[in-house]
Amino acid sequence: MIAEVLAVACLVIGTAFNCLGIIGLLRFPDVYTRMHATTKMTTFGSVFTALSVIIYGAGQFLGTGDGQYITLSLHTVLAALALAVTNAIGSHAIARGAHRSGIRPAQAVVDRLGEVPP
Amino acid sequence: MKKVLVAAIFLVWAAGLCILPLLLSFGNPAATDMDTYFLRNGQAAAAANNIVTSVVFDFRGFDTLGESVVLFTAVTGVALMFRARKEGEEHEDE
Amino acid sequence: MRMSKIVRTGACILYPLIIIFGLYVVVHGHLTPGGGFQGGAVIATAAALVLVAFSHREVAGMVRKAVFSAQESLGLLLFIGAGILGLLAGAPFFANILANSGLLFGLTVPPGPNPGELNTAGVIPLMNIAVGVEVWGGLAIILMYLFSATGGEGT
Amino acid sequence: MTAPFDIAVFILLVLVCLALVRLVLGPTIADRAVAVDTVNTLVVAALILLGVVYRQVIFIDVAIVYALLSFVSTLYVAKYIGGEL
Amino acid sequence: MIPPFVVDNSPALMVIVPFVAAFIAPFAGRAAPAVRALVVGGAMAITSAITLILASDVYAHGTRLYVFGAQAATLAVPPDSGGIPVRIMFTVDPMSALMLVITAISAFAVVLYSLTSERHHSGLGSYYTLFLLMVTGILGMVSTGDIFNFFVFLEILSIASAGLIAFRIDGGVAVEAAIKYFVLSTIGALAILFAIGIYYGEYNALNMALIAQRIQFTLLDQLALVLIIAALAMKCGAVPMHFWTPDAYSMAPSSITALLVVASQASLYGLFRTVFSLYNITLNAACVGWLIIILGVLSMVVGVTMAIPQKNVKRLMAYHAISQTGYMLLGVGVGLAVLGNQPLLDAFGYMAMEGGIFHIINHAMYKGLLFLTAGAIFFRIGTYDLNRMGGLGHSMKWTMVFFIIGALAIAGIPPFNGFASKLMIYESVFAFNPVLSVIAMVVSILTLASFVKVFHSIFMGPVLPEYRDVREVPGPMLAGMGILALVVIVFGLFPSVVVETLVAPAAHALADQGMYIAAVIGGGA
Amino acid sequence: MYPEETGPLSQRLLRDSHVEQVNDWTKTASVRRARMIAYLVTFIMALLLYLVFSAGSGTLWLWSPSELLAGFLLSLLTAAVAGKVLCRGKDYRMANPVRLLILPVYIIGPFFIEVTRANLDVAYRVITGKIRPGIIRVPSGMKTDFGAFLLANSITLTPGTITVDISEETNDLFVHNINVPAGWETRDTVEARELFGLANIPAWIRRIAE
Amino acid sequence: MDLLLTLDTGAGFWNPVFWVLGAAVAGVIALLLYSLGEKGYKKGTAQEAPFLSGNPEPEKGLVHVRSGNLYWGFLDAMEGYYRRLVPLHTGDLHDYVLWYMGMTALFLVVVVVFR
Amino acid sequence: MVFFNLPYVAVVVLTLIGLATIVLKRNLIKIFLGITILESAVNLFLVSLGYREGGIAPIYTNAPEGLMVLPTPQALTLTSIVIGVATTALLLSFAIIIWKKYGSIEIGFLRRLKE
Amino acid sequence: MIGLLIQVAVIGGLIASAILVFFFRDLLAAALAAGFFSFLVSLEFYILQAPDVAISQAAIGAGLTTAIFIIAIRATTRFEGETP
Repeated sequence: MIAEVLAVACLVIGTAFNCLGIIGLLRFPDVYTRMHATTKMTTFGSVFTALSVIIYGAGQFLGTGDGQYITLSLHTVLAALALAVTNAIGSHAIARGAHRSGIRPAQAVVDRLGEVPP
Repeated sequence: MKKVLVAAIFLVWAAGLCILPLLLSFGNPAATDMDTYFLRNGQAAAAANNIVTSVVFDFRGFDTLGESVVLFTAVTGVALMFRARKEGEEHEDE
Repeated sequence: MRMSKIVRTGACILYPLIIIFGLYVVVHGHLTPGGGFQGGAVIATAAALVLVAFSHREVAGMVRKAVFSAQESLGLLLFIGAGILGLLAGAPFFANILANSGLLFGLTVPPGPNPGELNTAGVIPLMNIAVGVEVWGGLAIILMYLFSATGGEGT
Repeated sequence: MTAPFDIAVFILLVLVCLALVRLVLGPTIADRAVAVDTVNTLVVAALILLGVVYRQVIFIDVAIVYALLSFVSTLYVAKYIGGEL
Repeated sequence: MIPPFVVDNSPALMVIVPFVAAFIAPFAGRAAPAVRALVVGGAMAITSAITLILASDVYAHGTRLYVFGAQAATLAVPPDSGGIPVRIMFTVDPMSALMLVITAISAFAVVLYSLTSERHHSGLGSYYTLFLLMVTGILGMVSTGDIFNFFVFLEILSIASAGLIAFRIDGGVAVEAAIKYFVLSTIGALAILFAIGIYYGEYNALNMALIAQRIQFTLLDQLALVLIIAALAMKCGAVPMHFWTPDAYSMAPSSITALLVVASQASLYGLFRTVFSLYNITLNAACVGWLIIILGVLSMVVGVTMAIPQKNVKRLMAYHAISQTGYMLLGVGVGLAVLGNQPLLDAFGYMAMEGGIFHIINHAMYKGLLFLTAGAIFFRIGTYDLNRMGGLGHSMKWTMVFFIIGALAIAGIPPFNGFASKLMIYESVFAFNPVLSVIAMVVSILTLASFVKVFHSIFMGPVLPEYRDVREVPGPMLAGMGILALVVIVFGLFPSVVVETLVAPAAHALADQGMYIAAVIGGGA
Repeated sequence: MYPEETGPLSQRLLRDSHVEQVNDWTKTASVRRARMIAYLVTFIMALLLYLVFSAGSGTLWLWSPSELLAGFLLSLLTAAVAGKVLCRGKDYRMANPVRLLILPVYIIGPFFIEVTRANLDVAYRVITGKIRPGIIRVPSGMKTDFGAFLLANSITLTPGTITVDISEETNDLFVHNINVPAGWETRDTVEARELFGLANIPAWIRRIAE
Repeated sequence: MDLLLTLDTGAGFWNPVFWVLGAAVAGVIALLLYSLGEKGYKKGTAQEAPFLSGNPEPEKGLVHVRSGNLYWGFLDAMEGYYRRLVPLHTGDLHDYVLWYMGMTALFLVVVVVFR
Repeated sequence: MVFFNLPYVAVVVLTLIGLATIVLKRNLIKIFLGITILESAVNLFLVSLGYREGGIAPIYTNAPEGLMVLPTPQALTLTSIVIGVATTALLLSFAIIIWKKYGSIEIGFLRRLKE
Repeated sequence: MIGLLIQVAVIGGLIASAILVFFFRDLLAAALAAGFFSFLVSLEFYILQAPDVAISQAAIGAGLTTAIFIIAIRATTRFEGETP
């Protein structure tokens, strides 16, 4: 019972962060700030939804003792980890590519990378 | 003229394909006897939990061989395209 | 040209992980979703990852065309050999003679779920592995050939 | 008890459709790549939740494949726009 | 003499042998080119032998079934399945056997020829691999009894052909032809897959005999029929969709072009199989029959008239191939148009179908021969341009003889095989509709005129100064052409034997749907 | 853009040992030991991962025997294929199990707190739209690739900052900051510690990776 | 024998024996004519050079008739037909695909209307 | 009623979009993208043919028992997907060669073969 | 009911992204849209209870095909109507 409440709570948090991420994607002025909003907030949100699944699986396991819920939780953990690592690398790669292709950050107060000679 | 023809062709295609959602009902196949056989015998005959795999590799294994060969053929074709050319090989033009 | 150090390190770390996951998908083909094609495609994506992260010169030592090409033919020969196995036993081509025979891969299973019993299903695991090896080699070699056309240093 | 998961999946899919707007508008290719990357993340979350909805443990494998592989295409795009491919 | 193991498993061995050879061919070439030639030539010879064994067995004992993966090779319907075939099977009836014979002869001659003609090119490992796969694709297409398996072999054939058409990548034009061919054939294959999905959704069956037993010709079936016959007519080069044919035929290496002719006949086979075995009398035979007849007439006329102004010899021959395809469509279309009417069928329908089917085998032989001679000429002088040829008859005597044989055969001049089949088509079509027969004769005359021009341009006249030291092509190439020429002459001299033994059973097997269903399911329609 | 890595001869040989240029004289004991360790690390990693994947296959907690055998064989295969890629002749510090044990602690503990805090911050900025972006230079102080990788990913996953680029020689990070605090735009470099609020992330990473 | 070799189509028949005999007779006649002409021919005399009204003999390559020149009359007579037909072969992939799709559409209409 | 046949509606729309991309766009790579869309449409069609209302995936697991969806279309779709990637790879390599030789991948330039 | 809504969302996205593939003049953007399309197709397969096909489509359609397209765009040209 507690597990289910916790799971739903995590689900709500995750979905809310995902919504915020998408709003940021639509609102922010340039690619870097959009990336701030999306790649990390949606990662965070998705990890939270995964967390809710993990908690749900753990609760079910404790309730029923069925081995498949362990598999569910472990696989979800792996999916969440893979998501976090790949998203971090991917967003870094996009940011680097964008900067190399000549997109300068909008409204920037400082751009140290632009000063480095290529 | 050509635009009208293209539009007409697309209209006929659209009309013809619209038969699908009108006549085939989704989620309720008309006949299922072959698949019932697979679902009933798949695990016992092929000893595989995944009935799709037992269909792919046992009941329709020959198709799968063909499919692998398609991939092999495509790889060979790509290799043929990017092969190294010999010096003085005869050219064939038009 | 190669990508930044972060991507390279990440690719190095993810490469074996993706490979082992692909192999997991391959050998569990008859128990869970997946199989030779899916697993082979996953492993080929690992090769694509290494190809994109490193420069042509560095990649030349990690993945080799000849190896992939041999893998491809070997996988297909293994696959067709698994089919010929039936022919040799007096059954038609592609007969699953190993299933329920009690030999290796030939355990008789009760109906219902049986997770973790990899040595069932007769020739299906063999064929899965063969197709996995073949698709791994095939897709990776397609990528390598296409890469050699991008005008950079030759692979 | 899977109703909340179901609703969450629906919300995530609506968000996917919203991300499509950025794919349309995105002035540069990098914006579009960011949109696609976001969609990957959301779809993985949706797949995990759907796995619970359908009560199938094995469906999570699909999500792992997604999470591991979708970023490869992102890397290709990034390498292209960085002018390094 | 022949071990029973081979006879029993010949449908499977027919596919296994070229596959295995194709998989090891790229590596065989690493050791030495001679090893590769041995592997490829040996594999092709074995395949041809097995195919002929299978065909003779089918002609002797009736339709052969080979069920892949069943407990016994002929066990089409498992006992506990409720009377339906569930596995993939090869259903080799006399019509399939006829196509198998054609493929075996043609492919063997072509491989003999191309082992020499392509000697100086790079990428030969891939070339032979694709060649073997292409032959296997044709063999599988014509012998399969499962409609999805048909699609898979069609794709093998398309991809291998596309790769081979683009073999000479230097000019880029060959690649252009390959793109055109491949885009069209991919769209066609997807249309076929769509139709397969429709059959599956309606009848939950993929076996052709089972579909044939259950088919009802609803609106969905009409859609599927249209998708299939349009795609296959496009792939065999019927006229309003023939545009890819001259491009691909003229740009492929000549030996491949000879095989592409067989491939287009295999598509034609698929078309006939769909119309006759799958639908048979459930469809409005007159309507679809007339559709095919009109396609055939258009192909004949447009093909031959477009051939006349051509200056590229292979392009010209490609247009003639379209024109000859029209004859087959005409003959079999007439047979289809009278399908439901037994007296008319007996009067001239079977004759027309026999003519059309006989023309398939004749066309594959003499058109293959003609393309091989064009390739031989190119092998020596390096051009296909008719304006730059002349006087080659002095130096390439054997090639000239083979060309004459092929040209006379295609024009329907008596001692050669084209005459026999054309005669059958003329007479039976005359009974059906005299106008069509007259058109066919006129087309035949134009064909002869066109080939007189080609013959004059290539072989007659004084020796051109730049071709003074041209020699005859090497022996293996001549042997390849010689096989086909021999077949042309033998078929021409003894047409009644061929018709009695090969063609008539094929035509009856095609027209008799009940026999086909009974052979597979056992019950009969 | 960047020059190829240089280094002592032995290191370069180690790094390029897969290029089939290994002559007899380089096959010293140390090289062989390094390779052995590389394969071992890959093997253990793959085996662990495989066991996680196939957990629950047997009765309740255990693995079925066939799974264990398959895991062993497949890990060997993975090691043979990917051993040269995972450890490119550089560092085997991560072979130390203690470091591997710290990693989950780090992820669940300080890192998660940091991410949560910063996510709330960015949520606030998304809603209000108050941003002050800029790219700053952060000397990472990491000597190994893995350390730089971990730090850069930590920075990227912490909302508000994103690693745009990394200097190949000095491992300096260029960090895009959504809200550059006042005064930072004039500073030449900013210490990595200052990017994080509560926990000392660089110190943790140094403990793990170096 | 006769039965084996005769292809009877109902209205006519085809027997290779007659044709072989006819070809043999024609060959004999041709051989006779050929041997008649040989008698007066002598090598190395003016008989070898063609008589061209005193003009010099052209180079062998120049007397070759180009294939484009053959049948110009036929092509000229059929010009209206060719003017319509040849431009259809545009070499454009779109036209190829459109023809295919158009024919499919036409078939669909025909088959559905006349079923 | 038609409204609930949503996947089929999607199949029809996607097929038309794919065909339109093939026929109306003049860039080779765009045409190939159209072909992939067409392939996906056909795959979707096949898979949705086998769906049964409330069915579960055709895999015996610990999940609650129930009606299983039909396995054959999924097997066919697997084949079709691999064939699709093979086709795409070969087509793209053709396009690259065309770019090298012709300097353009617009359809209008691919017209050396005509008439 | 909620299942139907999910279907509507996925299919709406599917059709929208296919239309985007049609309209983008930038081939790279079109390839990205095709990748997007592949994700959604895979999701649809998943919803139609075909996990095997979903994995296959995810690995091949979304991962490799996009990569191959991008390599091909790099080797040829990025914008429609471009000639050297």
